[in-house]
Amino acid sequence: MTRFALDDAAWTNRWRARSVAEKAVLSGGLLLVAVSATAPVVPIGIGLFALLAAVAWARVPWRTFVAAWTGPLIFTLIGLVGVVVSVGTVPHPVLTAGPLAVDERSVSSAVLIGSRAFGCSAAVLLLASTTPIVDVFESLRRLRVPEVMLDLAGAMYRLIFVLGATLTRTREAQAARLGYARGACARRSVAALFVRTLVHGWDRAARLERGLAGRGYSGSLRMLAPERPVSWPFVGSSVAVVAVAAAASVVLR
Amino acid sequence: MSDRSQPPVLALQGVDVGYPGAPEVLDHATVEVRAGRRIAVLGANGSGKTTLLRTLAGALRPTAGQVLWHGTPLQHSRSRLNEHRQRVQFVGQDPDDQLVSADVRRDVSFGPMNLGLPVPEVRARVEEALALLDLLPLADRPVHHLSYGQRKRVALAGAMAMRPAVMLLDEPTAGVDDVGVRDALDALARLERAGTTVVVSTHDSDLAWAWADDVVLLQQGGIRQGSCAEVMSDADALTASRVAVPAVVRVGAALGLDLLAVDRPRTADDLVGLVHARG
Amino acid sequence: MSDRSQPPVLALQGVDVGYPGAPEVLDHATVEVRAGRRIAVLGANGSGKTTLLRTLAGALRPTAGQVLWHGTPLQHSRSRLNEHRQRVQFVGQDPDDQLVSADVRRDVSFGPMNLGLPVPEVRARVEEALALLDLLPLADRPVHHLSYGQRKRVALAGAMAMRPAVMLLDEPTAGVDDVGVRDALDALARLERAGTTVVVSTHDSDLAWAWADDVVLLQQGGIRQGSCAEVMSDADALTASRVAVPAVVRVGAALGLDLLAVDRPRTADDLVGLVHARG
Amino acid sequence: MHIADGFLPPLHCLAWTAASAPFVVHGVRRIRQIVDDDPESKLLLAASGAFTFLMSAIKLPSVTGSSSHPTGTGVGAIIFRPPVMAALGTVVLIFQALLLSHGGITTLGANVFSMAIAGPWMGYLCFRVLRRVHPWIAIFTGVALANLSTYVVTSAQLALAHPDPGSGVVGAFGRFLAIFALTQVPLAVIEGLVGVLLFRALRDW
Repeated sequence: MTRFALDDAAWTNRWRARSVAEKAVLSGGLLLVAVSATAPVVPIGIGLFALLAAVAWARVPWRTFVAAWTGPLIFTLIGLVGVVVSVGTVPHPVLTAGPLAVDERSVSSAVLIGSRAFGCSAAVLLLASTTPIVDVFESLRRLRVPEVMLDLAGAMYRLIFVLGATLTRTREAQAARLGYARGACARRSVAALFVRTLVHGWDRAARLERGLAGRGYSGSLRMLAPERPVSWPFVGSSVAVVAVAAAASVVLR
Repeated sequence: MSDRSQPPVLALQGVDVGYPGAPEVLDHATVEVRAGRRIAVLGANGSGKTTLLRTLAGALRPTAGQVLWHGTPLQHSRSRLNEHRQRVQFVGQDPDDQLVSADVRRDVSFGPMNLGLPVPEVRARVEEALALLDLLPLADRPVHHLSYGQRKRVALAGAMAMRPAVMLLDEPTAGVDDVGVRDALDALARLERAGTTVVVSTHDSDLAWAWADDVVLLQQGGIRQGSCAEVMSDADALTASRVAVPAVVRVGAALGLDLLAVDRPRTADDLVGLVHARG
Repeated sequence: MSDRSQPPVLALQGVDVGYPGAPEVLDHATVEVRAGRRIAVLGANGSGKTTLLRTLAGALRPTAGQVLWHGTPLQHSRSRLNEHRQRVQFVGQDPDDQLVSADVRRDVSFGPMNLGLPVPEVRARVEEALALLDLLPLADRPVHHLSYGQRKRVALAGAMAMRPAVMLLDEPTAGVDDVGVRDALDALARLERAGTTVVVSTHDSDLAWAWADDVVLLQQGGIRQGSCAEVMSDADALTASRVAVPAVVRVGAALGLDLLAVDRPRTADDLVGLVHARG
Repeated sequence: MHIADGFLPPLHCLAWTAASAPFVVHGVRRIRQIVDDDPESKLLLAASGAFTFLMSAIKLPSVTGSSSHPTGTGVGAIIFRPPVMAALGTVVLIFQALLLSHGGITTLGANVFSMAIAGPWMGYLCFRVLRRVHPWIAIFTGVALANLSTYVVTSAQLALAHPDPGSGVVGAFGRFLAIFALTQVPLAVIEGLVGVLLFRALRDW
C-alpha cells in the first residue's frame, strides 16, 4: 500500500474539518513573514510556533512533522556550505584553510538563510500536515485556476495511490527474483518497473474512463465539495499571530 | 414478486457482440430481466459474463439484435444512452476502475453531480446511498485507506446514488472473504428493498445456487435462462459450461432430497437442517 | 511425508510486524513450515495472511522475533536476503504485479538471469519451469494476451525457475473459476513432485479443508497452527477468525462422519461417495 | 534537486515565478487543447502525471546520497513533449512539496523553471537533434542532459541569490556546481542508462 506520512496526517488530524481558507491564512501568513524576515530569530520563532500548532493543537504526530522537516533542512545545510565557504580571498575573513576561506558576511547571511528555511518549511508543513492536498486544489477553484488542471490534479491524486500499490508490489516481486541483486540487473529492473507502471497507468486510465462513463462522466470531474464554514475566531487568531510575527520582524530589523 | 406475464424490465433479444480478435463473445443472446427477481449470470472466466452485463448497461453496442427497456428497443444515441445509464447501473469487478475521487463522500457524489441535479438533491442522494450501504462511518475517509471489500461497497454506493431501476454487478463477491460475501449479500438485499432489481454475474455456482431465483447460464455458443433450481440441477449443462455442480446439489442428490422444491436447500446449513429433521 | 521431530525448514519465531497506521498486523507470531507438508494459511481479508507470507520470504523485516531457516536466524543484510530469496519464493495474488517482461519465456528467464547463471543453464531452467507448468505451448506469447489464470501460471513458473525449496503462494485460487482452481491445484501438485514445499494463503475454508495437511489459522491477536482436521473441526475458532466452517465439515458432522480420520472426506464428492457407501 | 522554502529571497522567488509563468500558461493551453480534441485524454494525462510523480519518488540503484531520485524530466519530455511537461510538471512539483516535503511553495517558480522547463526542453532538444545520429544515443544524451541541466540551472539560481563576497556570482556558481556534482553527475549518467533501457522495454510492450 502506498502511503505518505504527511498525507495520512492530513486526513486524520483535528484540523481536517477546518476550511482551507482558515489554515491558508495562518500558514501562508507565517510563510510570507518568514521568507522576508531579516532577523533570524523571527523565522526560528515561526518554525517553533508552526511545530507547536501542528503537534499540540492539530494533533499531527510529531514524528511525521519532524521527519518531513528534515528533508528541506538537509538540502539547506548542504546548500549553506556553498554560501559560507569561498575559494580564494574574501574581504572579511574569519577563517582560512588553504585555498578555502570563510567571510564574516557570508556567515551572517548563512544564519539568516538557515533560519528562513527552518521557519518557511515549518509554515508550509503546517498546511501540508493538516489539509489533504485535494482540499487545497479544491479551494483553488475559487481562485479561477483553470478547471482542466484541477480535474487533472484530482484524478492524479487517486491514480498515484492505485499505481503506487502496483509499483510497490512489482518492485517486491522483482526483488524476490533477485532483480536488484547487482547493478546491471538493478538498472534493467528499474527501467522495466517504470515501463510497467506507465503502461499500467494508461490501461488504468482507459478502464477508469469506461467505469466512469456508466456514472455519467462526460469530461468534468467536478464533485460535491464539502461545506466548511469559515471560523472567524480562528481566522482572527491567525491574523493576530501573523501580525505579531510581522511586527517583530519590522522591529528587529 | 413479479408476474411472469409482464414484459421484462430489461432484455437482450438475439444480440451479437464481439471485440476485435474475439468476434462473437455473445452470439444471438436472449436474456430477460424481470422486476424483483434475482438473476445470476453464471459462467466460467472468459465466457462473456462481463460482456453480457455491459451490453445490458448500454456500454457495448451489439452488432445485431436489440437491448429492450420495457419492451422498447434502446437507441444507441448519446441522449438515449444517458437516459439508459441512469436507470441501469453497471458495477465492475475492480472497484478501482470506478473510483476517481479522494474521499468516499465526494466519490459517491460524482454520478448525481453529472446528472446536473441541484446541490441539496445531490447531498440527499449521497447520504441516502451511504446509509444504505452502511458507509456513513467511512464517509470522510480517503478511498486509499479502505480495504478492497470496502472499496467495492463504495463503488456500489456510487451506483445506487444514481437511483437505478436495475443494478448489474460483475462478480460482487470475487476476492472477498466469507464475512465479506455475507455483507455483500446483505447489501444486495437492501438494494432490493429499495426497489432495485439486482443482476449478479459470478463463476461461483454455490453462490448462484444459494442466492438466485433465475439463472442465465453461459454456454459455448449459447445461453440458457431458467429458474435456478431447474438450470442448476442439470449437471451436464453445468459441466459443459465449465461450471461446478453446487456442493449442496451434489450432496443433496446423494441424500435423495428434493432439489426442485420451492424451499429447496440453498446452503450447507439448510442441508444440515434437513438431515437433522430426518433424524 | 516429513518427520515431526526434524527442525522445520522455515519458521517464524515470536515475530511482530506492522505498517504505518496498522502497528501490529502480526503480534508475536510463531509458524513452522515442515518439508513436504502442505500448509494453508487461513484467515479473513486483512487478517495478515499476505504479511505472514512476505515475512517468511524476507520481504518484510520484523520489529521483533526471528525468521528461521533450518533453525538459523535470517540476517536482513543484502547478501543474506538474496540467498534467502533463492530458496524461498513468494508469488503474490495479482499476476500482473509479478510479471516483468513482455513475453512468457523472457519473463520466466528473469530470475535465472539475475542469478548470473551461464546462458545454457538459464535456458535449461526456463524450459524446465515452462514444462512443469504446462506452459510450453504459450512460451512465445505476449503476456498481456493470456487469460488471468494463464498469467497466474506464468508467475508460478517464474518463481519455480529459481528452484526454491519453499514456495509461498498468496491466494493462488482467488478470482479463478472452478476449472481454473483445478488447474492451479494440479500445478501445485507438480511443484511438490519437483521437491518444493508449498505454502498457500487463502480465505476459502473449503479449499483449505480439501487441500491442506496443516493449517495456520490467523486469529485476532494470535495464530493457531495444527493439522488441518484438528484446527478446522473447531467451529468456534473458525468463526472467531471470521472464516466459514467448511461445507463438508458441516454436512459431514450432521451425517455423523468421522472428520478426524486419516481418510477424512475432503470434498463434496467424497461426501457423496461416503453417503452411497452407507447405502 | 529541489530548492527548499526560505533558501531564495522573496525577490528571486517572484522573478523565477514570472520567468516560469509564460511556459506554464502555454502548457496549460496545450493541455486544454488536447483535452478538448479528445476528452478521453484527460484521464490519460492524469495517469501520466501520476507516473511522473511516482518515478521521482523511487530511488535509483547504485547511487547513494539523499537526492538519488531521478528527475524523470527527460523521459517525460520525450514521451509527453516539453509544453505538456511544463504544466504537468508544475502539478507534480506541488504534489512533491505537499506530500513529500520536497521543494517548496515560495520556491515553486524556481523549481518549475529548472525541473519542468529547462530540463525537459534541454533533454527534448538534444533528443531531437541526435535522433538522426542514433536513437539510443539520442535517448541517453537527452535524458542525462535533462537531469544535468536541471542541476546546472539550480546551481545558477542559488548563485544568483547568494553571490560570493569575493568572486561574485561566477564564483558561487562554481561552488554550488562542485558541491552537488558529487551526487548529481553519477545520477545523470544512471538516469540516462535507465532511460535507454526504459525506451527499449517500452518498445517491447
